[in-house]
Amino acid sequence: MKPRVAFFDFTGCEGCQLETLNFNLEVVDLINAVDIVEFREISSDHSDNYDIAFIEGSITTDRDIARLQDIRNKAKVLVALGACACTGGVNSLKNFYSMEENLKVVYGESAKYYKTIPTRPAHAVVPVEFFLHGCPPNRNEIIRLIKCVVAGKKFEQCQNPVCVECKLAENVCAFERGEFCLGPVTRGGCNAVCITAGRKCWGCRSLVDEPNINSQKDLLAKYGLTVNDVLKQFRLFNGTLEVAKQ
Amino acid sequence: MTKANVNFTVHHVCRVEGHGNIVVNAKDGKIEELKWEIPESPRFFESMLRGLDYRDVNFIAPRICGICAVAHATASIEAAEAAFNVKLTEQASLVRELLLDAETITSHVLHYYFLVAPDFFGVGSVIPLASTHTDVVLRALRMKKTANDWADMLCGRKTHPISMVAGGFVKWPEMEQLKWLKEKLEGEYMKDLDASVELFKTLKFPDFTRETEYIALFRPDKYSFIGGAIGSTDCKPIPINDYQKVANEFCVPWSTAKFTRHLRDSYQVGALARFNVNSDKLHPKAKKVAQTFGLKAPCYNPYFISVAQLVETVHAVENSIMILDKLLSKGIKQEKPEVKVKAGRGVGAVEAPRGILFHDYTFDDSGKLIAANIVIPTNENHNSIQHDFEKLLPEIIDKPQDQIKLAMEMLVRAYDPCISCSAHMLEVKFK
Amino acid sequence: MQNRVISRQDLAGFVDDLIKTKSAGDVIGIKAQGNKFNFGPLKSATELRLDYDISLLPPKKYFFPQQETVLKYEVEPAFKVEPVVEERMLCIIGVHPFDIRALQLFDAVYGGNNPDPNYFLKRNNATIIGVDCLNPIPKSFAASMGTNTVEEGFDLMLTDLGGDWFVTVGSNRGDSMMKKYGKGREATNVDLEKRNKVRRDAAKKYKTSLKMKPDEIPALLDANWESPVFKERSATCFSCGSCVMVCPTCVCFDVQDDPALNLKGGERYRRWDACMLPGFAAVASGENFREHKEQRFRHRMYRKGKYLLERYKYLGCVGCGRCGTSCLADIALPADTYNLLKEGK
Amino acid sequence: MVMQLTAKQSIFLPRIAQIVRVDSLSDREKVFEFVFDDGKELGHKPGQFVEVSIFGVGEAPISVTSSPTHKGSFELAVRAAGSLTNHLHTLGKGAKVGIRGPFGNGFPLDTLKGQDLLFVAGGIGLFPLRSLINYVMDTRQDFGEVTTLFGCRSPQERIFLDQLDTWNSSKDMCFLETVDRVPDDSWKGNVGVITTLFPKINIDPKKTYAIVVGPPVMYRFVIAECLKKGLAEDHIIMSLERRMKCGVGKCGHCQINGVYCCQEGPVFTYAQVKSLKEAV
Ligand SMILES: Cc1cc2nc3c(=O)[nH]c(=O)nc-3n(C[C@H](O)[C@H](O)[C@H](O)COP(=O)(O)OP(=O)(O)OC[C@H]3O[C@@H](n4cnc5c(N)ncnc54)[C@H](O)[C@@H]3O)c2cc1C
Ligand code: SF4
Ligand code: SF4
Ligand code: SF4
Repeated sequence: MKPRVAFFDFTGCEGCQLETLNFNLEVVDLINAVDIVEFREISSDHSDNYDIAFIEGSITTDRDIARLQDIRNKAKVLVALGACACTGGVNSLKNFYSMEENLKVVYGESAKYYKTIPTRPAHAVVPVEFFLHGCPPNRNEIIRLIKCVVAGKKFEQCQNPVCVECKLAENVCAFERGEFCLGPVTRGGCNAVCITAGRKCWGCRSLVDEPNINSQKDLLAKYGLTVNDVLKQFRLFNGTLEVAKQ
Repeated sequence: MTKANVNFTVHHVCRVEGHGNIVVNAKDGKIEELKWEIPESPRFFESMLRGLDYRDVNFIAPRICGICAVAHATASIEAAEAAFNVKLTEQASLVRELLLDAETITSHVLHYYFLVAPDFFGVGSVIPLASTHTDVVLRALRMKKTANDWADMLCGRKTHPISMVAGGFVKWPEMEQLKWLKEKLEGEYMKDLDASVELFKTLKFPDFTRETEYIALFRPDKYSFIGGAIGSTDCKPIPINDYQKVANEFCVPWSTAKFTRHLRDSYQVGALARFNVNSDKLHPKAKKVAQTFGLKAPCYNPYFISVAQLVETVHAVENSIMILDKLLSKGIKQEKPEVKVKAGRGVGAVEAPRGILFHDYTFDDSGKLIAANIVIPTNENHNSIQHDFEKLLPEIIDKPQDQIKLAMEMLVRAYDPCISCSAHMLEVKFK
Repeated sequence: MQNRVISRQDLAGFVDDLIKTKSAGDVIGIKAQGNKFNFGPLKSATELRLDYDISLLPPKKYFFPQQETVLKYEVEPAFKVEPVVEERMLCIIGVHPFDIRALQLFDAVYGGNNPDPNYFLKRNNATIIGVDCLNPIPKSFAASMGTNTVEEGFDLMLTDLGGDWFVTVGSNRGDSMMKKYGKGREATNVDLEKRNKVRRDAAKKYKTSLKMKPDEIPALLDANWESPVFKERSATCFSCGSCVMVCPTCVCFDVQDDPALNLKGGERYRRWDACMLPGFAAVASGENFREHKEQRFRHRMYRKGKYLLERYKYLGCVGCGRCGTSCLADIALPADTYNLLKEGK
Repeated sequence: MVMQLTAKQSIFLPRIAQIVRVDSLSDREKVFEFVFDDGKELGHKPGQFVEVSIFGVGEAPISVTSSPTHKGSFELAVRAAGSLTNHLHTLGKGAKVGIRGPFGNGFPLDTLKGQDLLFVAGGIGLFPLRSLINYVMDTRQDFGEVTTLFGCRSPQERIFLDQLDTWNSSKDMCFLETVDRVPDDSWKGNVGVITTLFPKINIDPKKTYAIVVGPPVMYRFVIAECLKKGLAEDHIIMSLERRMKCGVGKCGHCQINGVYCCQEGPVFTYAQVKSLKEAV
């Protein structure tokens, strides 16, 4: 039987779901390989009966929590799709201000109408089987996960830091261009797309299993970043991780 | 005939900074409550961006929306450039425009093929069409793929662009790539567009009109997607820096997205608004396609937004071929973006696929952001949707519930408030 | 075989000729990439930057690509497996002597009892046109390794004599290429002496050196398994793999399957992998035979300085300096570690 | 260096074999019998391994558990440990897989001929060892005394039960067994780690070769016992496990110091292993 797949969005930009659609012509193969029973972005069909649930976006309201728990109960496998779901992503930038302040900055006098809670990744609320990191996640990695699920094979996320793929792509290291980069501690799997496109790694794929954070801090300090600037870099996508706090 | 009691609960219809609901309550055919709600979790970008370096701001801001990330990136970068007084080279402006055209096209194609078309085929999504109308689906995917590859080629990645920065681009396309694109657009793409026009010509759009104000970027010389002034069907062009006079944002308790109004109760932005403001400056083939559909400015039928999108797709392809010709004849120079930061404020205005978009930033002298205000097109349309509903519902309240449902759904979808906004979960309860 | 001296224009003509006629296959050359250099397809001799310091990746990528499909398979409708072996004729222009030495090590590793067609069907058809390195990078220590010049492993070797180019002919293939082109003149002993002087002067430009004879390294390592140097130096290691990804003598790879979405078929590919990456020696039972970064760091130092030498008669390091340049922790250069061990620190 | 090669000699190209029988050994272990589509023999030596391919999943090194004296087919015993091995467990009779090999040096049959043998198997260490034990039993006249020690963690983890029974009742072999611990009283045999069997056996250290296969932790203790019994270092033979991808000494994963486990190994004498710092 084809696995039944559902996509759910929480607080995020829906870029992850879009990347899923961006398989382009392979979408047809995808549709044949799995039963997509819920994908609100493109479909009005919906169902409570699914094997694999992809969670996009972070958890930022009490209602989100209840909804995610409900999905968890129904799904056999839960996949966190994208940085927002995996680490809180850019949404966790707001955690460095009080919720009152956030509300006031955006809504001014009308702030009283609304409520918000600090951003959390999906796994802070319910257990998650697989993580597809990235903002947005890598198309090929999304396909690879789906293939693994269909083939009944264990999905292994990339264990290497971005530097490996950066070297394979024959890039000039950002540091050698006078920029700094989070590549040495960031989980690869993106083909070092940002550096290949001429920039640096921003850390959107979270950290590798054993990041050498001290070494990274020293490195950034050597390139002129203050302690505060270093923290801010980690906060861009990894605000819920220890490394961004302190 | 007994008058219907209608109680709609429309969950998660649309998403801007989240999802949207419609609340309808009617007794004896009399509407007691009709509200367009945006209950979803706000994202707080204006708050979160504070304190960040402008380069990080420009990189993070596109995360407001994964579907029109290029438009957000462009508006964000334009705002920084305005604040720092950066002048773009011709090459940079051209490539930027070419990139925005790619996004307009992917977004439009996705909208009319994936979201609008299934309604006309009487199915819930494009998924069943893959087996019943394979050629249509493959065409849609092909059109999307080319536009995606095209955007990837210019900025590294369409969803959350990488190589576009204040002052230009850190990586320029190769001449071979530009040639590839030109060939694609002139050949396959034009053919696919013709086939699309043929397909959509056969579809019948609901007959509903509501006259309102239409707002879009305006330049005397071209159908503008970047910069110029704020054009309106009701008044003279307004300078971009005065955007707040137009987008009078106000909050309503039932929505976490802000609402806007200008001269009337509401105004509309997006493809139809652009068409109503700028149709005389469309490229020739796009003009012809508009005629084929009988689309004439001003058009007051919001269901025709989809048709305006198709017309704009043709226009964008024509426009891109012109840009490519220019770039190819001049050759690509390896320009390095140059920016000197200074304290100041700047506003960037861009036509996102769904309408006019403003990023307004204030920076300190080290280039760190002090304050931000971002006006998102879907927010601008919320109020218009609300008013459309107020006119539409009485007109159709006596119809069978299925038809009411479909009409409401299709109206929401027509606005294309965001791709997910086409969400199709209307629950109609008759009391 | 007769060495020759040719003018700048003649060299350009020779290269353009190769590009036009494809007589030696696709022409690859050293070109600028940003403010660095790298090997890539050559469109014209004007792109060639024979004055370069080092290439981002070594030329091994043409025989052992970063990722290479090795099998195609089908499980439906019929069960079928086929090897995928790309055969390609290439002419690579601008290979430095130490990179040539590294290719010789590659030949030994990929040959032996189980020669690898994926490697040799590309390698055997390749013409190597070397160039003496006159602008070594600060981290290169090739001179002290004796790899700044080579006597074999190339078809032609170019040396910039200032105005003209000295062409050392290293093979019959090279000889006939030169003869066929027919420009320039036969080299005299005076020319040869000039070439040797250029080489001697270049050798003096190396800023880093190994403070011992290369053949002393194995014994030095044998005596230092327990040395604290490995732990101390690896403390700042990111396990980022940069050092091993850029190395011309790193030969290791991983193999993975990539099934099609319909699962009816797919391909198997190999991809560069290396011992500095944490999972390299981990097995399914949970055991990781080099779990700690100091173990991996030490293994790499031994591999470069001892293991490969004992196995293949070539040192596993040619002193190109790429690893030391790309290592953000600045710990990867083997010479630095060997020197420290030698000093007894 | 010019070597005339063709694509057909690809080091990655497997031969196709079909599963003709699957038997369950325990919750996590199964034994599979294969025949090659081309009808040829595997042609292995005890202690050698093959690379098993399941297309779409990958490859894994698995020791041949059957003896070369058994013709026409070969057996692999597999513990479900990861992707490939789990997938293999879902396959039944008729399924096809790819086989490369045999690889590795195998046990040194020439050295062992005429000698007394002490087999020590820990858990699934019996998989590779079984090939040699059966080989020895089939050519019994070529060898001296044979003693076999087998230990596993619990009675549930015992494998090849029929075979264990045969050996147990065989006059040609001294067979002793133990389990680390027992959850209930269904087990009447020895309890305790495998080294507790050593005091019970009687061997002539000069004529005896110990062949030891088990998990990495077992080696240290068993080797100590063997040495205590007076065995010379080159009379202790072991088979080591390493990560393997190519099986032909190229990919580098299986290196133990300078040695490639798939080439010089997986069978080593303790004398060799001692000089390898990362071996056990
Ligand atoms: C010489 C040798 C003989 C073996 N004999 C047997 C046997 O007879 N029966 C048995 O059940 N197991 C045996 N193993 C162990 C078996 O190879 C692993 O359990 C198996 O590779 C796990 O692969 P997987 O795909 O199921 O697991 P995963 O964890 O999904 O493995 C992924 C990849 O890592 C590599 N890998 C992981 N673990 C090992 C490992 N332990 N050894 C080598 N490579 C590994 C493989 O290349 C595999 O493709 C042997 C190992 C070696 C080295
Ligand atoms: S650019 Fe970043 S990812 Fe690439 S090698 Fe340098 S540090 Fe690593
Ligand atoms: S030695 Fe340097 S380059 Fe190599 S893995 Fe460690 S930090 Fe990276
Ligand atoms: S170890 Fe470093 S210096 Fe030696 S060959 Fe490799 S990259 Fe060059």
